Amino acid sequence: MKIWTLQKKRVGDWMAALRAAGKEVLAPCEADGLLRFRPIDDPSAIAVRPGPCPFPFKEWLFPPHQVLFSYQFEGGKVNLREEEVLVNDQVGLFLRPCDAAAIKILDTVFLSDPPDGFYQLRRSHLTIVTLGCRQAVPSCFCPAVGLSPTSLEGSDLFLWEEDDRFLVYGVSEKGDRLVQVSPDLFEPGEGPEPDQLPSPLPFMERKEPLTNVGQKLQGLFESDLWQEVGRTCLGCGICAYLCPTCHCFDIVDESDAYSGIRCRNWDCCAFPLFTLHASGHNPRPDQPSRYRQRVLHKFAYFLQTFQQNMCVGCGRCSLFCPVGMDIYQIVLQLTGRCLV
Amino acid sequence: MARIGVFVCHCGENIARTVRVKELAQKAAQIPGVVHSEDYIYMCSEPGQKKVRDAIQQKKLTGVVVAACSPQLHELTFRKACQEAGLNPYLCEMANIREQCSWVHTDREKATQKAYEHLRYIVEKVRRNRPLRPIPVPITPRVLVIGGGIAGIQAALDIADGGVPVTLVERQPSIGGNMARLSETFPTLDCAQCILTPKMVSVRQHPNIELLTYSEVEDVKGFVGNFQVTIKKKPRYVDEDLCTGCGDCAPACPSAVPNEFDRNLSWRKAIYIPFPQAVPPVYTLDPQACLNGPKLFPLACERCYQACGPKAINFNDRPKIIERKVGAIIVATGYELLNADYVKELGYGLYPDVMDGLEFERLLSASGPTGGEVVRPSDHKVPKTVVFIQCVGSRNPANGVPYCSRICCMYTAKHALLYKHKVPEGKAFIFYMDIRAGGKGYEEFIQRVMEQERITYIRGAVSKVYGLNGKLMVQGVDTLSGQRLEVAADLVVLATAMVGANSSDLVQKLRLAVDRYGFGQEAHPKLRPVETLSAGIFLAGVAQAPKDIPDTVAQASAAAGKALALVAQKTLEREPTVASVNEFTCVGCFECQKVCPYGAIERKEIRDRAGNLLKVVSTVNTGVCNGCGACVVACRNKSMDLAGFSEEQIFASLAAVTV
Amino acid sequence: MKVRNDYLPDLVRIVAMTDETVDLRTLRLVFEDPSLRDRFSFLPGQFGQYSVFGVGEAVFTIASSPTRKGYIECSFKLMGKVTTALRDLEVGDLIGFRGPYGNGFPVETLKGRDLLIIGGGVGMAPLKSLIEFCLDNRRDFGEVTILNGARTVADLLYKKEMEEWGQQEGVRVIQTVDPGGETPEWRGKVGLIPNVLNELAPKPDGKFVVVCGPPIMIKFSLQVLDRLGFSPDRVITTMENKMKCGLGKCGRCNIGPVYVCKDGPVFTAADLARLPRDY
Amino acid sequence: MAAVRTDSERTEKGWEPKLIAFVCNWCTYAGADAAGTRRMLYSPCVRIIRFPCTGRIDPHFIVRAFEQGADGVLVSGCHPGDCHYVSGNLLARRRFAIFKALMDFLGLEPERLSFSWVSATEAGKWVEVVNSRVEALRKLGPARVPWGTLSGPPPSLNGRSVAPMPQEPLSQVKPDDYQAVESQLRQLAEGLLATGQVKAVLGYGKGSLQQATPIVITNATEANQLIFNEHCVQNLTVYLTSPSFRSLRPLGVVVKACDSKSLVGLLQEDQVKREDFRAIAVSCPGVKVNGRWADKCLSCDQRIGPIADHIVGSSEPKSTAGADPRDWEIQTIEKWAPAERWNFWMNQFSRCIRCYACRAVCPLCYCQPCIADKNRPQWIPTSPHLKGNVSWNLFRALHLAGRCIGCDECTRVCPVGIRLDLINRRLSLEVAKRFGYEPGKDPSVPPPLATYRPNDPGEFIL
Repeated sequence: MKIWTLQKKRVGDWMAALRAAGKEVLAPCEADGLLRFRPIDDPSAIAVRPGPCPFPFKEWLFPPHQVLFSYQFEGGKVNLREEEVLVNDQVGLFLRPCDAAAIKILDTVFLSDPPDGFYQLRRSHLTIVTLGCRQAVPSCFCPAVGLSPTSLEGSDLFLWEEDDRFLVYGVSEKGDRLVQVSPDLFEPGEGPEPDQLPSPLPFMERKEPLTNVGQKLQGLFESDLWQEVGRTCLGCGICAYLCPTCHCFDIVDESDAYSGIRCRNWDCCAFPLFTLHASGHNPRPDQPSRYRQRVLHKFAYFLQTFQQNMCVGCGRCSLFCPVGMDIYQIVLQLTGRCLV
Repeated sequence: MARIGVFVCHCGENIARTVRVKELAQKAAQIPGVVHSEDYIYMCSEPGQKKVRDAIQQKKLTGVVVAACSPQLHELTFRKACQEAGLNPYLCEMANIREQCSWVHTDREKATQKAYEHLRYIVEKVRRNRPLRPIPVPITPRVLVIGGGIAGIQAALDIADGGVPVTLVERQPSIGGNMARLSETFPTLDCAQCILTPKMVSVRQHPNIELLTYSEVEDVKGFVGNFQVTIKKKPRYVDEDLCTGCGDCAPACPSAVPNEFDRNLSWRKAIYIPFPQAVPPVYTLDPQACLNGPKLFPLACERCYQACGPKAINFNDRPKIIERKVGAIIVATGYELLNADYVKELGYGLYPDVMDGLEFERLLSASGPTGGEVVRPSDHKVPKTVVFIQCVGSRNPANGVPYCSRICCMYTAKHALLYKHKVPEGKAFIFYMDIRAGGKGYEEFIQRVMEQERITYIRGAVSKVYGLNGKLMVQGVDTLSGQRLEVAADLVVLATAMVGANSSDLVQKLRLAVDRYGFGQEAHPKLRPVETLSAGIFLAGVAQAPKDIPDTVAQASAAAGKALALVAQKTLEREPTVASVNEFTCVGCFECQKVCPYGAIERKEIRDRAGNLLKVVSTVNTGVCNGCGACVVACRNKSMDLAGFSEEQIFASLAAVTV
Repeated sequence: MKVRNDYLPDLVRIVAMTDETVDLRTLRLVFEDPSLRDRFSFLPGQFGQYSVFGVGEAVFTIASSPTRKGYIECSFKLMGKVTTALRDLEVGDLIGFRGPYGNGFPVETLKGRDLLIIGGGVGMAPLKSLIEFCLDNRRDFGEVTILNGARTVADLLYKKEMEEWGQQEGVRVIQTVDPGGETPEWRGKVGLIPNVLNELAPKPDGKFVVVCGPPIMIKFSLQVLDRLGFSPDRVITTMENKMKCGLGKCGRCNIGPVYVCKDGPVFTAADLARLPRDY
Repeated sequence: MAAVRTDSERTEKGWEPKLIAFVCNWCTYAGADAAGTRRMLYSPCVRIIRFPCTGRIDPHFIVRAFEQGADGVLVSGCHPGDCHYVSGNLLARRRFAIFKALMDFLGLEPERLSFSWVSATEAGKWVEVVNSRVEALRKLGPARVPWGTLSGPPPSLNGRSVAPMPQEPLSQVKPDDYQAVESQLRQLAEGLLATGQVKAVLGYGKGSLQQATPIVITNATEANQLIFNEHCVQNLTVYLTSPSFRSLRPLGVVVKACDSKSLVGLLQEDQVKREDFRAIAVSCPGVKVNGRWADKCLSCDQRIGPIADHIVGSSEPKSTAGADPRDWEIQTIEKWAPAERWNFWMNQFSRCIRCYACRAVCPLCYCQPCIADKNRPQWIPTSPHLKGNVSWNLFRALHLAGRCIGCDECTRVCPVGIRLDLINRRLSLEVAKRFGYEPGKDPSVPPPLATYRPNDPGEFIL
């Protein structure tokens, strides 16, 4: 693995160089009190806080609203028009390791056969620059899902903050190419292996492993415990919409009498309509059964299909849940390891 | 996809002058779903209508749009044409391109564009029309009349004469109402009893009238054409069939109470007949007044029983519940006199010689407590000075009612005149605000009273009546001269305001809208003064608003006509453009019920197979719904919709006009 | 840039429609693109997404057999938004189709076997494809017994086809309606499918059973078959979950780790027994 | 949507305003016919859509018209007292007063949305109204099309620090104030459960990440898990309509003064039965959101709300209530020009991701399905694009007008920080001003938009 150093004050120069090379830089920035990844020019607008950016990066690969195609009616005819997607080369800057790992999970879904063209295109234009965590926040539980504040999963470049500079680890060729955009900003450097970096890992409290709970959870499918843990779920979509790996979507038409679009919008398994059949039958008739689906999908089903959990331990769902449902604690509770 | 036919009318030159009709028809043909489009000089003519019929049949149209004049003019015409060709008439609508386009614009370009967009909107609407069928409501050919005053009597007789059975319910032991109390009637001074009694007798004898006196409406269910009415007949303790009305019982009775028919100016026995001409002419035992106590047990006194030849008295009588199905209801519940504080300020209730108009009527009446002799209640002396005060409570929003009671000017003049005739040397003063004499012969009557009878009319208000040395001092102001004045009177007669006698109980049972003064709200103040907001329920007489006898009788006949017209049909066909509820999505907040002016929304329980209550939802009684759509807007999750103006239709229409 | 777009439907034209029952209609569809008419292939039991433009998509199995080229058929019941819109269409109108999706019936495994085909209501649609496939490849299959039921006589599907099938050699058609659903002229059986099945008591003898219909009917039929000694490996059924993408992405139709759209809709009773009851 | 004209198309030479007129069948439609019969000329820029009654005209149709590119909308019906259906126009007057107030607050130019009473004989008035509206639109130019775009940078409300902030009267609140309540609450819950007066108690417990989380206690011995402190912010009454809580009736529910008001709404709208729950009213000194006293607490002077079966702690009203800082923010927004307001709100709404958490936490958003889930027709576009977002947020606000009791849960949970509280509060103020109605007080009084008074103010009607 190649290692460079980059002076913090030169980040702006690097961004300028990236832009000059036709790349769009997306970094967390704050507007009206809302922190999310936005295309930026000005490095001073970057707002990096401890823990993950509240709004995950996934909106840039899997937008909340994607037009699939449009159509016009003419007399008795229908004209379909394929949607053109314009995508620049993009650099995702200052993702957290959990965010980068989440993109790998999205890849398994959207790039597996048949690959999703819209995702594929955007993904192929994206390079991920991750910033390792020097500090964890109370909601973090990446160690519990087999990741860490210095995990390289999904990253192309991995940055580590050290005084006035970054240690830059080249994880992939794609990442290396970003360095090559302005090689003079990067000095060859030395550093420990990423897992040896002084991360907050030893001090993190939430690391009881959730990686091998699938069997046990599935065994609980018929259990009354779900009523207990899922009863207070309100069925809002915050957890899914802020989750970096949730990827359920809906397909709808929007039209008037003469033309329309078919589009793909984010959806959420907590919504009552999600599985409601036109006949009125709903396999998941109440909130606890929907919450069960969420937990099992993340920690059991996905594991069975793709040999990994669909959770990166970012803690967003727990932190932003209106009623404080904490998936980490709930899985522990369900698997009998926690009495809280 | 739908198969819509579009027919563009030139209306001679009326439309074609401004709108390029040929172009319009050509453009219409391009609208998705339109399979036929043509223009013609007069669409509403027989050849024009034939074009519509032929196209429906040849092209199997599923909808028709006629772009022509206002739907108010010809929608029925074209709907009929569609029906003749086998297309449901509600699949036809008109685009108004004459009144609202060619006649109001001059720019051919813009008018044509506007006509096109309008046409397109109607096409989109019609594409989403559903075939509708008029809602048949079977009608029970019987009418319930509530109230046996002159209004109820007149209505019942008219309906019965029309061959329709009537059930007439009267709360009191006898019909006759307030009119039976009157002495003589203005402006002609006929004796009230003389003109009323024959009608009362006719009611009793009419084969089509079922008379239920001493009875009250307990419950009303159902809707227009199909009301189920429960009537409670109170126990009279006298068998109506056995009683001959001979009157032997009353003298035997030892217990006497004030006679309410005479406004408590005389006494009656516990077993009594309200007045000699009562219908039915049978006696009633008032358990409240009977020595045996309200339960008539144990029997301490049987003197009436002993005195009764035909043994008509039955101490064990019980209330009877009578159920009737009726198609229409006439509410003729009449009025009461206001008993407001303002009336008390004028000494009413404090001085026996301050009386209201109805009490004075009894004094004047030949069949009254004094045999028609005018004497003061306090000392039975003939009053030498009588003060009449008009507008007591009426036209007084602060202390009484804001409206004019309409008859007081007239009856006060009549009172003064009758008094003067009986006591020619007496002095009569009338305090009035204005004189309102808007009836046939009324103004002449007032003028006659004023000019010929030497009665003193004082324009002004009375502030106080108080007793002084056996006289009633009436303090007032003459507003014409601005002078304060005081009259020492022997008797004061108050023309007290009238309020509706619709008890809140009955109003609720009937789902009747009444104002705060007890008067029923008519469906339209000008055009539908007899109908109420509840279809099939009509108002007659003072139950609707204060009025005199001729107006009351006229309205009663009008209500009878309406009721007859209704029940004359075997079934009623109601417009099918009514609201409906999606019971699956209705959450039962009943906002719709709160906004429905017709009470058309009912609650319905949804249960599972085991009978467990799942939820309570709204349901629309299509027999009552008028299709205004207020409920649809009130419904937050749109579990309601309105046939003919559905959400889908309106959204599609909007898309078509705004593109 | 244009991207791979699996959501873009092909246009198909309605060339015929048959009203099977009051609320059930069969459409015969032909691809607008002539090359697709020949190229398009599928397996019985596979399904497609049918688009009414401006309204949305709905999933129905292809009700015709792949052996009958040039057209596809679907049968749909009036249910929701899309089926209501489909219902308003006429012969000659264009709709969208994308597919085929799903695994289809394991026709290779079924070859050489006797088949017991049990269908209730609109569940006959995928079975029609299979039956026509068997009849068109008659020599590949053994005896075919068809047990078809509906609530009432009026609710029976494919009346004409049933009659034709029943006249073929080696094919037996048994029809039943729910008690109370019979008419005076009705010559078939009266009773719920599981009960009729119980009464018929077919012997397993290496037979394969294909069951399709409403969930409750499937549930009880599987119980009867189990009692009659049919191995769950040889009892085949299809699931109908709510689907949107048809590609195993949108996360809607999964039952445990299985995506009905991709891994199904055809499952054996043995497969189902391993899945959580989330359908 | 392809059907919407683009800005460039619309501003081309020859642009003509488009006024959509929603009229009632009996008065204004007939009035417009009368204008035709008399050959009175007026602007051809109007498109008349006929309704049975103004009471049938849903504000949503107006929104839809704007969404589709109308420059202005006119609603016209019978004069008060003339309604063919008795009271349709009187109900409509209330609805439109609130809708108009909302649109003004959001920054729609007032001239774009007009109301008038035109009777069947007032052909002249009809002509005058249409012409004057069209002229006004011509002056304004094309509407911001498509509906829901920003025409410039949004102004910021980040002026809170310079606002005349009220003294935080809650500074005197001590931890003891909660502790006493907490221990009494535990005792009470224990008793209620032990005696079987309730099947379960829904209250606050300690959360693992957040300091308080809703918990359900079904056993008297667990009562000590209940807590009450300044972090107990959630409005638990939202669960009363949840099917998952049906089996727990009668349910003891812990309510603060503000939460208790939503019980009134639920009773008023038949969503709960009085016998299904016992309100355990905790004397609330105030609660905090993100470490600051919640805005609603600053002006709250009650410790106990209108519905309280059991009172825990003091029920004395607070003596220290101050002003609501949002009133200042509302005033600030109202001082902005319409375009600025519009940009502010469009910026806010553009962030909405349609997670519907606002709906999920709202005790009065109990509809199942919600109007946003209804697809025949699609009332509210489900896509999280600006147009759909505007529709959604606007309609949630309208559906809460006269009903919102100001628990502010929607605003607290919104993951993108949309200031729904300002909209809700603005409409509450309007309802109070116009109809003298305050939600959450008396279950027997009908909600203000389900009723009317013959003399309601109609100053906004031409």
